[in-house]
This record gives sequence, C-alpha cells and structure tokens, in this order.
Amino acid sequence: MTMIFIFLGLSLLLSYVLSRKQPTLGAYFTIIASLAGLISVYLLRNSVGVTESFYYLNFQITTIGWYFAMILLTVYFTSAFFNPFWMDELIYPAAYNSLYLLSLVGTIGLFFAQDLMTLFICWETAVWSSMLIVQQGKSRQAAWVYFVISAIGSMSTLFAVLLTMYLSGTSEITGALTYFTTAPVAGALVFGAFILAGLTKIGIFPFHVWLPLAHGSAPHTFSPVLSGGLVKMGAYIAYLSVAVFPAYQVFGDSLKIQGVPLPIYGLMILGAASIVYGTLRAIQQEDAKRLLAYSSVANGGYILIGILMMDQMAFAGGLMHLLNHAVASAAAFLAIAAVAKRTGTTKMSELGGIIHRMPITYTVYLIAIISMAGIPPMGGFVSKWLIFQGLSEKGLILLATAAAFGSIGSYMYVFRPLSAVFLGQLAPKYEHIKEANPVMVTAMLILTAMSLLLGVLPNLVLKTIAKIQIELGINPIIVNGTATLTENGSVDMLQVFTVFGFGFLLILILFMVLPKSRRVGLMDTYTSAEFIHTPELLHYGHSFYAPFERLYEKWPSVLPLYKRMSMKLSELGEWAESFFFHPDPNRAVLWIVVVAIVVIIGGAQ
Amino acid sequence: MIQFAGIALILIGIYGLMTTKHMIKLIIALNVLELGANIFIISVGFVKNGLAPILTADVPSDLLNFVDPLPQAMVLTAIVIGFGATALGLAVARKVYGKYQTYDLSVIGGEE
Amino acid sequence: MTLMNFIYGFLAVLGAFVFQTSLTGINRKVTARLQKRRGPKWYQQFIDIFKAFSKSSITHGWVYDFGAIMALGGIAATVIFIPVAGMQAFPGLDNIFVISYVLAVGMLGMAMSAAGSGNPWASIGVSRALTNMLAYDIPFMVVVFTLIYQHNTGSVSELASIQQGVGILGWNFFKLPLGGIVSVIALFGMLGKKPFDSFIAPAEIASGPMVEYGGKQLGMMFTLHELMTFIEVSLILNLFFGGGETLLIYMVKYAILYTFTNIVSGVMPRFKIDQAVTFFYKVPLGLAFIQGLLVIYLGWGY
Amino acid sequence: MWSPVWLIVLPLLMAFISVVIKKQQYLLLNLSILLNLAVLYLAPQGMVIIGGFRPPFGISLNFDRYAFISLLLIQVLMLFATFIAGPLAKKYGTVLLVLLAGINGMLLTNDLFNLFVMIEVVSIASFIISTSNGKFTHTFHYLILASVGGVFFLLGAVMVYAYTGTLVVQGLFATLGQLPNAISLIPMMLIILGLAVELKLMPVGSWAKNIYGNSNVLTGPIFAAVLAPAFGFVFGRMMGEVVVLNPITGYTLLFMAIATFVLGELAAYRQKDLLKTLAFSSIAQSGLAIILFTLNLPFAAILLLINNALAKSILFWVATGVSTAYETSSMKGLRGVFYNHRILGITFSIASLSLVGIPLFLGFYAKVTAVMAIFTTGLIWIPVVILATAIIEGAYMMKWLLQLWSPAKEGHLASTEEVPEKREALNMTQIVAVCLVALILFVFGLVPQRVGRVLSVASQAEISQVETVAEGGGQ
Repeated sequence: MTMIFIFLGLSLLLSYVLSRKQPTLGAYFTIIASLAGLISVYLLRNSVGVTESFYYLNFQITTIGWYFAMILLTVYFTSAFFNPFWMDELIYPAAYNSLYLLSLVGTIGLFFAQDLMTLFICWETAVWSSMLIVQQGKSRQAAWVYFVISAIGSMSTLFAVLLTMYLSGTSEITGALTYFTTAPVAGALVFGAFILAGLTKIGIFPFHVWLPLAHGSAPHTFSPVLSGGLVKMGAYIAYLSVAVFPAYQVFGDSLKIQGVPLPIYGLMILGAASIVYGTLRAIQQEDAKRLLAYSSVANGGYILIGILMMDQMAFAGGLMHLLNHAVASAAAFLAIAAVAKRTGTTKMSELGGIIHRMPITYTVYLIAIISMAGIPPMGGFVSKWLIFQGLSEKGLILLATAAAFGSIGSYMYVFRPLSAVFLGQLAPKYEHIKEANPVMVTAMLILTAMSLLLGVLPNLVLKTIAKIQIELGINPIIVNGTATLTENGSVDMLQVFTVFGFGFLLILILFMVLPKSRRVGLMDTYTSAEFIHTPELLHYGHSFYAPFERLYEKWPSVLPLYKRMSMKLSELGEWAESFFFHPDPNRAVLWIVVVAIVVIIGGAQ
Repeated sequence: MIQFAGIALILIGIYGLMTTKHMIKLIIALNVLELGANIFIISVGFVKNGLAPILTADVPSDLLNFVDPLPQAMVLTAIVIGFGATALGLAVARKVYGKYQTYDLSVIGGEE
Repeated sequence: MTLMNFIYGFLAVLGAFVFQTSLTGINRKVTARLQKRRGPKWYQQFIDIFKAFSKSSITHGWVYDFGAIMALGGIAATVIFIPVAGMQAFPGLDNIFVISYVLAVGMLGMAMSAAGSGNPWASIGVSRALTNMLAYDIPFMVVVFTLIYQHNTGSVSELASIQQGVGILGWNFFKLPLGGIVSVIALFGMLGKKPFDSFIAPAEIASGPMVEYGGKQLGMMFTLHELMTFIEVSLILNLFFGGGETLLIYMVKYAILYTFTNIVSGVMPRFKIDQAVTFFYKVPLGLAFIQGLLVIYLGWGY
Repeated sequence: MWSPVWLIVLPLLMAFISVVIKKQQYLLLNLSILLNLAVLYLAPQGMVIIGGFRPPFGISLNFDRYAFISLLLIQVLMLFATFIAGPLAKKYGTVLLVLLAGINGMLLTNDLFNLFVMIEVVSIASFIISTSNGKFTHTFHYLILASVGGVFFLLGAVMVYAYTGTLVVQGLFATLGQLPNAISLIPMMLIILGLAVELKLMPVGSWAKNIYGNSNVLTGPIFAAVLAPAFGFVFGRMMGEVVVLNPITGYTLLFMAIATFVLGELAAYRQKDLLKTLAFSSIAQSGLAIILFTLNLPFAAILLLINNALAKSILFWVATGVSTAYETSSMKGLRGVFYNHRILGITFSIASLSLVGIPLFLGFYAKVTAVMAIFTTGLIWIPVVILATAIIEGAYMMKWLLQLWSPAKEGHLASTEEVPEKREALNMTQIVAVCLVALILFVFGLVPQRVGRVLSVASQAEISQVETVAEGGGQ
C-alpha cells in the first residue's frame, strides 16, 4: 500500500515535469497514474487488516476504506480522460496535473488512515490541493469559499482529533474513538466537532454554499471529481463519527425519537433540510453545472441520513448511494463538460437540441440522470429504495417525506438540462458541432455502463456493504442471488430489468408494425398559427419551472448570511485597527497607562 | 521623599506624552519621564547620611551605611541611552519638519 | 421466471388496456350526461386509438420515437407489476416503491419525447406535469410511508390482502380515513382530473405534452394514458379499498372508483399549477402528516 | 578563546571599524555574521562570567541550548536578510552590526539591567533602520512608544533589584516568588509592559502596523523575522526565569495576548494591502507565541517562533520585492503577478501554507504541538479560540494566494493577457537565497519530529517554572 502512495507521489512529480514540457502529455499521464492506482487498490481487496507505516503516517486496509477508495479512484480515473483536452484553457496546466494527483493521494490516504493524525494530514492535503485546482476555474471567490468552509470543518476536526488523542492517549482511530464509550460528555463534544467536518465536506445545509460555487466554476474536468469524489470524503468522516465513534452509545441516555438519539436525529434533520433545499435550489438554476452542484447537495442529504441510520437497510442504502451518486454525478458533469467543450457554455438557455449532434453524450447524460433521480433500472434506484425502506420501517416520517420530496423533485431538475441542453430546438450556431472526442466518450461510457450494472446487479456491491455491516456488528443486508431482501420488502433488480425490457420489446414491436413515420424538421411544429423562423425563439430553456419557482423565489438564501458574517468580522477587525492601532502616539501611551492602572487596581484587591 | 519626586516627574512625563501632539514637546515629555525614572533609580540606592562606596584607609571595613553604587551606575547608562534616543528623535522630528513644515502631528495626520 | 410469466404479463397488459379503455368510453358517456349531452358510443375510445394507429405520422428525430417507445414500454412493464385481485405475472415484484418509480420511467420517456419534438408548448406541458407530480406525490408518499410502517411490508399485494376478510371496515380507507382522503385527492392529481388538469388541458396550452403528436405516436400516447390510469387507480384500490378478493369484485370496485373521480372532476373548476402545489402542500400534506403522527406515535389504526 | 562574548563584541567591533572604512560595511557585516556562526558552533555551552566578577556583582552570559537555538536562528536569518536586501543593507551596514550585537547581547545576557541596555541598543538601531521606509512620523511613533516601554522595563528592573538585591536573571523567580503578591505585582507589570511594546501586544503595539505595513525589502524581514523572534525569545527567557505571575498579571497578560491574536487576525482579514496584511499577521502570531509562553509551554512557543520567523521572512521578501517592482501592494494591483514570478510564487505559497499550519509543513507541527500542550493546562477554550482564529488566518492567506496566482476576472477563465507586464522583482541570486530559506522551511516540515527533538532540549534549558497561570488562576 505504501508503494501505491510512493508511486502516486512520484507520478505527480513526473506529471509536473512532463506537463512543463508538453501539458497534454502530463494530462495523459494522469490517466495512466490513476488507472495504475485503481488497479493496485483493487488488488488490495483481500488484504483487509494489513497495516503499514510510511514515515510517521500509518495506514491500514479496511473494507470500508477500500470501498471508498475504489469509488474515488473510479471517479478520478474517468475524469482524467478529460484532462488532456482542457490543458489549453488553464494558465497553470502543470500545476493542475500534479495537484490532480496530489489530491488523489490525499483522499486515498484519508480512507486508509490508521491513526487520527494521518487522517487529518491526508484530509488537509486533499483540501488545499483541490482548492488550488478550483482556483484555475472561473472564479477565485468560489475557491476561496470552498477553502473557508472546508477550513471550518478542518479546524473542528483538528480540535476533535487532538482532544481525542489527548484524552485517550492513543491516536489509532478505532482505539481512540471507542474510548468515548466511557466518557460521554467529552464524547459529545468530540462527536460534534468531528461530524462538523463531515457536514461541511458533504455540503450539508447550511454548509452547502461552497458546492454550487466550487462545482459551478471549477475547471470542467474537475467538477466531476469534486462532486463525485471529494464530497465523499465528508461521508467517510460521517461514517467514522457514527460507526467507529460509538455515537449511539454516547448518546444512549438522550431523548430518543423512534429509537434515534436526539443529536443524531438533529443531524438527520439537517440532511433532510439539505435534500429539500438542494432540490428547490437546483430547480431554480440556469447553469447546468450549478444545477448539478445543488443536486449533489440534495444527494449528500441522502447519504448522510443513510449512514447515520446505522441499520440494516438505510445504512446499506447510504453506502451504496455513495457509489451510485459518484458514478452518476461524475457522468452527468462529464457530459456537460463535453457539451461545454464543443459549445463553450454551460448556460442552459443558450443551448438546445445538442442531441442531434452529440447523441452519445446525450445517452450518457440520460442514464446518469435516471440513476440520479432514482428511477429503475439504474443504480440510484436501489440505494434510494433501501433508504426509503429503512426510514419507513423506523417510522421516521419527516425524514422520509424529505427523501420523497428530493426524489420527485429530482425529476424536475434533472429533466431541465435534458430538455434545455439536449432536446428542443438546435440553434444554428451549433449546427456544425461534432460528437465528443472518442477519448472522452470512452470515459463517459465506462461510467454509464457502471450505472447500469449497479442497477441491474446491485448484489455485486451490496455484498461488500454486507461485509462492512458485519464488521460493525449490525444486521447485514441480505442478498439472495440477484434479489435484495429486507425486513419489509424485497426487490430483484434483474427481474425488474427483464420485465422492463419485455415491456419495451412489446412496444418496440408494436411501433415497428405500425406504418413508418415521415421525418420532418424541428421547426416544422405547431405554433398556434404564429410564424416563427428563428429556432432560438422556439426553444423553451429559460425559467423552466417559472410558476413553481415563483412560490419560493423570495426565500432567503444562505450565502448572504455568510457574507454578512464575513463583513461583521471585517468590521470588528476595522474597529480593532482604528481603536488599538491608531497612528497617534498619544493614544498608544494612553493605552500603556490604562493597562498599568488596570493591573494595579486589580492587584490592590 | 526623593522617590515621590521621581514618581511625580514620571507622571508629568506621561501626562505630557498623552496630551501633546507637538513632536518636540513629546520629546521633552519623554525626557521628563526618563528624568523621573532616573531620580527614582537613584532613590533606590540612596541612604541618608551615607558614605560613598569607596574603600579608603579611614573607612571601617564593617561599614554598613554606604550608598549603593549599582543604581548610580545604571543611571549613568540610562542617561546615555536616553540621550541617544532623544538625539535620534530630534533628527526624525527635523526630517518630518522638512517634509511637512510643521511639528504638529495632528496637522500631519496619518501618513500613508 | 418462465415463459408463462411473460405470457401472463402480456395478457395483463392487454386486459388492462381493454378494460380501462372500455371504462373510459363509458365514462365519456357519463361525463356527457353530466353536461346534458348524449355522448359518444362506449367503444369510441377504441375507435380513436386504432384510427390514430392507422394514420400516417411524422417524426422529429429519433428521441421523439425512442421516448414514446420508452414511455409506453415502461408503463406496460409497470402494468405487469400491478397485482390484480391477488394475481401477479411476476410474484414478488410489487413493492410499492418499485411500482411508483418504474412508473416514472414511462413519464420520463414521455417528457423526453415531448421535449424532443422541439415544440415549446410541449416543454411547458412537461414542466407543468412534473410540477404537478411533485405536488400530489408528496402527500401520497407520506401516507404510503405510514402504511409501510404500520403493516411492516412494502408489497402492494400483501397490503391489499391484509385488508380483506373483515368486510368493508377492514379497508384502510376506513381504518386511516385521513390517509384515505389524501390518497383519493392525490388520485385526482395522478389522473390529471380536474381540478388538477392544467398540464394537459387543451384550453390551457394546446394539450401540453401531447401537442406535437399525431398518427401512431398519438395512438401510443392514448394507450399510455389508459394504462397509466389503470396503474394509478389500481394502486389506490389496492392500498385503500382492499383490492379485490376475486377479479369481478376488483373490476366492480375499480369501475366505481374511476367513475367517481370522473363525476367529481366533471363539476370541478381548474387550479393553476402553482395553486395546485399550494393546495396539496396545505391540505392533503397536513392531513397526511396528522395521520402519520397518529399512527406512529399514538398507535392508531391497529 | 571561543567564548560567546565574541557574539556581542565582534559585531560591535566591526561596527566601529565600519564607521572608519565605510566602503567595506557590507563585507564587515557578512564577515561578522559568518564569524558569529563559527563562534556559535565552537563556543562551549555554559555560563560565562565577564571580567572575573562573580554574579551578582558582575555581568554574566547564559549560553545554553535555548540561547544557542535562538542565536542560530537570528544569525542565519540576519545573514539572509542582509544578503537579499543587498544595496539597502550596505547603506545601513553599521546600524545592522549594532543591531546584531544588541540582539545577541539580549539573548545572551544574564543580567536584568544589561538586558535593558541591550533592548535599548536594539531599539535605537531599529529606529534607524525603520527610517529607510521613508515614513518618519511612523518612526517617531515607534521611537516614543519604545522609549516609554524601555523606561517601564528599567523601572521594573530597578524595583526587582530594590526588593531582591540582585539582577541575575537565572533563577530570579525563586527569590521574587517569596515576596508578597502586592509587592511583586508592580515590577512584574512594568517588565511585562515594557516588553509588550516591543512584542507588539495589543493595545500597546500600535507602532507595528505602519512600520511593518510600509516596509521595504530590508525592514520587513528584519522586523518580522529577526526582531520579532528575538524579542519572543527574550520574553520566553523572562517568563521562564524572572516573571512571577499572579492571577491578575497572568490573566491580564493572557487576555492581552489572546486579544492580540484574535483581533490582529481580524484586522489582517480586512486588509486590502499585502504588506498591511502581513503586518497584522505578525502582530497576531506574536500574540499566539505569548499565549504559549504565558502558559509556560516554551517548547510549542519556540517551534512557533521558528516557523514564524522562517515563513514571515519569505513572505516579506517576496511581498516587498513584488510590491516595490510593481509600485503597489494593493490586492488589485498585484493580481496574478505570480504568473510572472513562478519561483517566488511557490516559495510564497510554501511559506503561507506553513504559516497557516497546513499539514506537511512545519507550521502544522507547531500548531498541533501548541494545541496539545494547551490541553495539558486544562484550558480547553483556548484551543477552541486558536483554531477558530486559524480559520480566519487561513481565509485571508488563501485569499492572497488566490489573488496573487490568478489574474482572472471574476466569473471568467484566466488568460495570460490579464497578467501584469513582467518586471524584475528580485534578481537571480536573491531568488536563490529566498529559495534556500524556503527549502529549510520545507525540509523542517518533512522532518518535524527531528526538529522537535532538537528544540525540546532547548526548551528544557529555559528553566521551567512550575507555576502556571492555569494553576494560579484556579485559586
């Protein structure tokens, strides 16, 4: 395992050197490096429990770590296919390539960290390296907000890590965190500080502000990694703080709601809030990437709720949703990136009808959103189904409602780019664009195939998840052949897929039998007797859900709150500066006297 | 008694430093402050009707009421240092005057 | 999974189509009587559909056709999942979430096809249809969650059979009256009946999603509508009115429920789409929550 | 032969010589620093008694590991600072020599009054150096404040002498501790206040804003990387050997230090000027070091001082170099300059990441050590404050990094056309020197535990007073 880190470390240097010579070469090298990483981590699947040390960093292979690392590597690997084509848009291509691999090293290290210090070091490495990549996108402010929100999480983790190490006297994760079974008060503090990092990184309401900014304006090739990959680091922290950290024992005495301790329930409510908020905001967006970013907020809510449940179904669902969302979101971002490469924009109202020029990209996007919306037979359905089953089994009706809202709301927002970018009228300026380059198409097709595979044969992943559940001592999810069984329902995705295929086949036959249709142009449509000759005017891409958006357009947004907070801090700083750092020597002497008097009066007592 | 004179001078010096905005007056106030401090130091080693701490033939070897020489040595050094600071301060003040034609800091305002 | 399953499945689709299309024809007459007209023949709906199938048609590109096939295929597959009077083509696939999400495949296909036509009216129709869905589905889902919690199963056929054998009072509609009312209101939304029909109302936006269809595609859309109606009414029937012990009882109950929605719809005005959302989130969602809290925290309904 | 006395005498001697042969100032300066380094290595450690008078009658020098580490740091940074400042350092050669002598004396001396003298020597030298900023009112402000601080320190020292009859630094706290609280209170307050001015503690350190904020390639690094750690080390020595804190002085000092840290970072957060940002950052960091010394945690404080000195020196070299070349230090004017100066940009990034305490850099080790050490005092709220403030620190440092690296307009991809026209900020040899310091910082970050082991010896040399504020405050 150490070899993997050394290899990746060396290859990041090599990619820097190569990129200095020829940026594209370095970018191709990132594909090879991440593929090598993917393969070598895959080969570690049977060596669970092995520990290795590299200098003062200690690593251990765990099933969960392996699972997370595989997800991340998949996303990094597939997104890397896009890197070579964006080199000319970046002003520091060499830095991009090497930071791309550095952030990969950081995340993988995080998942395999054996002690808390390694965990934190890897975490921070991933954060700042990815921030420097985001900076090369369209917005400095986005990178900055990303860093600040992450820093809130990092610093609270650091506090938790150090306090844990101080109290428990060990830094080995499991040993240190299980110490708190005997110290619930300190445990509550550590739990709060620790999970905060998870919340900020997953982008849970109200810490979601960085996602739309960073995902929306990062270089197109890095948005999939941010959304599909780096966000999952937060999920890992959430996992650690509820599964390894004995959260249910620490809060054993607190008020319980349907068997869930109140603090954890509160966190779940935050997850539910981010589902609802993310959905509503995603519906409003005019930019495809920002829309997908808000959808990541919503999906983060599912993941958080699932992981916090710590039961047979929802927990498995949460862990599986990680993978499904990573794959689907990466594919969707990549599809949008491919479109942006050809058209130069991600604004939905400026696009339209791209399907007639980029059908494969369209298909990729379609499958991705089907998975993201949780419609069978794609992967997203299985995980959402498990979460629903788990929530309704426990009777957590509020959370279940939010989950349902997010699920149905997702139809609305995922359909928007589909309709506005790919369907509808093709603008004349995009008449001559071509399908995405074969290298990019390969990457997208890999992800698409994965989405489909996960949907039809979820048992492949659920077996690994069951292993994780057994390690944690909770009821494992039961997989029987291709069927997934739970206490209150079962589903056999292969059968669902077959029946669906059967229905499709029936109708296809019907369609073929019926008389053939005549192909007409897109402008040849019913227009209520208006004469419209410009395709752009006949394209409905702006304010798609206007009547619905109108219902909540006045709702306050969270970002201004942060801005105001930042302004207050600045004002406090300005006050301190003008009050204590006045350029007048009289005042400084006055302060000396004041301090002296205070001390003398205080000491005289 | 002499201590109180020192403290009074210190307070006067501080008062001057807190109130005046005239650079030369500030330096004067600083000097008053240092003077007060020096007097205070002298008073630490002062012994009434004491003798100079110099061993001569007619001084008994078990002499007890001699003046402590250390504070006096200190004051000497302190005066020299104070002098240096004052000279530098005046030079700076002169430079400022050359630039702004005034010694009044409130007229110059915050220099950026 | 044998060949028989598939044959049964095919028969289920066919039967559902024939049954629901006849019922639609009858209900066209019922509506006409409400409006003091004579109304068309009871098999007029069949005539309409088959006429459309036989006509020449146009296409706006492959996604227009593909969407239509995907829509109808998805809906047909959903019909196969629906348990009718305890009968299922594929036993064990009747989980309520599976049904409601496979249904979404059909809807997505339709929306895709409609938007693929390039007609903005169709897109507006789709936008309204999806908004409408968000409105009615949430209260309904809350009720569904309550049901699953209460009976500890998510299988539609099991939920139906639990209600059978103790007479009319065993029905969930009477055991959980608030939830029952919510579901029936939601049914109006699902079926696109007044007052929730703004997304397909011809007077509103030139038929909404259907605006660009003609010929065989239109015929497919008609078929789709019939099958979708069958799925939705069956779902409510199974969940709240005890399904049917025998096929005959099932069909009778079904006809009554469907005709009821039709009659009520005949005398209703129409909500604007945002009014529909507001309505669903105020009244039915509130009722559903009350029902849920009563069941979960006070144990009502056992 | 190899006595630490040379560390003071040599620069002083050179200073006198340099007055005579003006042309060779720069050479003499470098020569004496190099000789000092040799002396540092060769001189045996231990107490050195000057002129045969045994303390308390004579002056003695305490050349222990603590002094060694601090002296080594100062000589190295002084060497780099004078080298990189080049022509400016030539102009101020004599003064720099005096400054060096003063600092070495300050760090070595074992006599309270001698310390005062050395502080004044350093102060006067630094007044003169600060005039190279060309802002004389600021120098005047500094002069007045530092002189008042000096008088306070002197009064404190004299009162200590009056009560205890000795001025020997080593072990003075034992004698002072036997005095009643009411008596030891005032001299302790005077000594702390006197030092507080030089340490830039709020509210008495107001001079630092403008001296740092208008600095040039000489003054910035000298003040931030040489004077600041030097006074930090002196303060550490005082806390370890002399100062006896009671709850009032202890909490006042702690409160002042925390206020300096928090408000300093906040003030830095709002700055739109690179040098002003660094100025307030230095102020804040000095507050943090003082928190640690006050809590009697010298090891963490020394680590922090070293990290700060190295990081700040790089930041100031790059910042002053760039802002001189582009004639502005505002955020707008410097946007994207690192596109032209990649190497400077990388060193600046390393330094700022280390300053903020990002892992893989020395600053992280320092921060972790500090927080872990504070936990042992039981004051859990202080780490909370420190880490919360670290977010603000990270926020503004990152803002600057982003601004300096990326020339893009907000909402657009960066293009090379927006990059300001290239000008020479530092010449090749200067860049190499800056890189060397950055390399030192980077390597220290890679082997933090080894650095820690060396330093822990030094921190033990600073006689550990058992009493801490935490225990004192518990009463």
